[in-house]
Amino acid sequence: MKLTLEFGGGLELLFGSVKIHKVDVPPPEGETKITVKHLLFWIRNNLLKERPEMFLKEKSVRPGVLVLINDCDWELCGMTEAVLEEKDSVVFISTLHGG
Amino acid sequence: MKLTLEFGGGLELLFGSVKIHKVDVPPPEGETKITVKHLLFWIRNNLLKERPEMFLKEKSVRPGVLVLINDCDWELCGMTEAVLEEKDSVVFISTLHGG
Amino acid sequence: VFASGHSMSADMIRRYSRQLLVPAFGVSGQEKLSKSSVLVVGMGGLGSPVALYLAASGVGKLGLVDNDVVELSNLHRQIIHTEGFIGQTKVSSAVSACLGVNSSLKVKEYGNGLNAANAVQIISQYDVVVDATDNLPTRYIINDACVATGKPLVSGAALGLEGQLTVYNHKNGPCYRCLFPTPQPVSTRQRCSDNGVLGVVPGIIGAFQALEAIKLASGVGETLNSRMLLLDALSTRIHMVRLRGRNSECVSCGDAPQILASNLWEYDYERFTQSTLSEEEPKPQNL
Amino acid sequence: VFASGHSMSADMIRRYSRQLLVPAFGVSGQEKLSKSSVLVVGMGGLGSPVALYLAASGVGKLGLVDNDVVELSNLHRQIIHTEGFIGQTKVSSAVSACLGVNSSLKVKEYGNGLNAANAVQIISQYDVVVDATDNLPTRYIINDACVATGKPLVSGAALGLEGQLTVYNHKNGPCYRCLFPTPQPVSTRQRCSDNGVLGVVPGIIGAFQALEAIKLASGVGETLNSRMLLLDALSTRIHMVRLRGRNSECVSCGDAPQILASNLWEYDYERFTQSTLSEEEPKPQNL
Ligand SMILES: [Zn+2]
Ligand SMILES: [Zn+2]
Repeated sequence: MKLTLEFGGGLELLFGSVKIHKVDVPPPEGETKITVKHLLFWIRNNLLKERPEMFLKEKSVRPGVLVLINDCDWELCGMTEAVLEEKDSVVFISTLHGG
Repeated sequence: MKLTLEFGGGLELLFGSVKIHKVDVPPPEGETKITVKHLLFWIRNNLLKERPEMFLKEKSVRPGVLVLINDCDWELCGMTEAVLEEKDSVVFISTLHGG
Repeated sequence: VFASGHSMSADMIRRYSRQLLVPAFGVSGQEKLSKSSVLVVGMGGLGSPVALYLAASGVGKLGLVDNDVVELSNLHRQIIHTEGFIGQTKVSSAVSACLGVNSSLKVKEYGNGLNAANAVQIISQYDVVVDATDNLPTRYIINDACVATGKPLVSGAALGLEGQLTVYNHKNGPCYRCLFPTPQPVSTRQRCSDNGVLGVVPGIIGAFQALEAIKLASGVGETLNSRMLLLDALSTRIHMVRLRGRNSECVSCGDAPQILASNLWEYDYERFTQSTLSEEEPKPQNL
Repeated sequence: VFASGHSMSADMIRRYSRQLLVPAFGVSGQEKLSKSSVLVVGMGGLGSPVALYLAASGVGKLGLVDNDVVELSNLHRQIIHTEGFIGQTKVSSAVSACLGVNSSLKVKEYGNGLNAANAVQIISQYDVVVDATDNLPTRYIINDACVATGKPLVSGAALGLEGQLTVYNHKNGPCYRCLFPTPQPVSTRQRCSDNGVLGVVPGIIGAFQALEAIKLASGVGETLNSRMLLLDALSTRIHMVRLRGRNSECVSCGDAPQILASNLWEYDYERFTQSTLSEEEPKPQNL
């Protein structure tokens, strides 16, 4: 499934300082749909270059990270259980507190 | 065909000061597709409250108005001949020069 | 041009004439603004444009909070301060700049900064609060005090080449704790003093914060409640994002809140966030 | 922290330390910026934040153009000017403010404004040009002179509660004339003095203009060439729009241009746009 992933707020540093990643994510063995939970596994195994604890915590994202599916807070679409569709955009952004 | 029209840069004053109009535009007699040219006719006859010369000139928009189809300059999609699709967004914006 | 029945002097009409001419703002927006009060917490990169634009636009009363002094390394982004104020407090420098732009402004300075002990008492005196701070514990204090006293909170942040902006605790939108019930782990945090910031990025976010504060104070337009603006300045890309609503379980704004105006002072924000209220001194820069 | 082999003094390193720490900007971005020059045309609502942020950020040389004097009705949005400068020229007021923020800045003032006779000569001395003016003929003059001398043009505009921003004449993107070959009819035009503007709206657009100018001057990031940002401040909605490319038939930037550095001076811009180079005096405001 073709997805556009975007990392911001410093998270891009974990992904070779590249913010936007066009990826093709296969569904899990024997399934057809892809959930955000599966996407997080896939990112960890295929994209994450270093320090997974900076991004993940207990099968979800770490505190301080907002997840946005098609510019919509994932809390509004089921969080890790949200089902993704072809060409969806998923943004992972760490909250900033600088000023 | 359901379209979202948006007027800005002062053009909204010609449309009751309402910027965003969700409209349902029927295709011309005996046709199925809707071009921007047809949309301009339809706006003139159905939506425009006053002073059409502030918006139109010789079957197109007057100088100083940008037309954007799905956030894309209409020059890139055929101008008045551009064919619209269901749920398209068309923005008409007058250029500003204030500072 | 302007009908009678308003409270504006001839000088005010001259000064604000261009705003009075804006149909959606007009005399009623300006009058409401002139009777409103806004508290700006932080006189740094964000607070500089916020304070200047609020002062210029005709907010009635402006409260300015900061416990820091002006340093040379501030001046690349904190445009309210000038070289002549290096070493003086940021609030006194900001007050001087705001009055220079608009001597009719009522302005109050809070040179001790905001903390759990004084937040409720200070914030309760204002209609709108702007978070222009640079550290996590203060962001939670401001949020909780705004919720406890029922004030909308315009929250901005900037770091590196990115900015974020939203309005918390307004029209059933979320508060800061609804979005971030658990503080970001210390090891993952970035600060302006460690990671830098391009000066104009807080300038953009701060100008947007001033806009949101003016709309809240004047009752005009729609604000960013339940929406967040994300700015990537490196490529000038913007995401406008739809946020969750208020969380009924939130310890701050939920149906059974635990942090109240009466007990906020005893909440240990530094322990909760595992960090201190002031941004650390920057490390010395070596060649 | 910073490797040797650069040209920065200890004071510069202290002043710009937070920008030097930004990985995508860093020492090389700051050095390139400090060797660059930017011309800002118009010291009004847009030019105020543009000039302040460019001065603060460490642009090498700043040229400031305006032929107007500071008035009380400017101060609600033109935050670079203070009450003490009412009656003085906007350029002298702006120079004073910029040097207050950064005394190491080289700044040149052009108090006669820009016109067809001097545009090429002035613009040719700068790397980047910012259009922060308020009238149509000057916008065409600046555009044509930028095209004729090969300079990127950061163009902003604000009126009422709306703003527009783009970069012209850069990376094969369009110029102002490519988008608007025919001037808007006089009867359809709106001015700040007639239609008003909420002060913070040019503040936001101006801050974005400073960002674009800094990226062009430092060679960092992607700018808004072939894109336009449209801001609706009333509801804080933003459109980021894709624009047409350069028009090969354009009389200014096309393959056979008619307006050149050598003949621009004789082009009658006031006649072409049917309006004068200066914004009209505002009508007196009656109660
Ligand atoms: Zn909450
Ligand atoms: Zn052109």
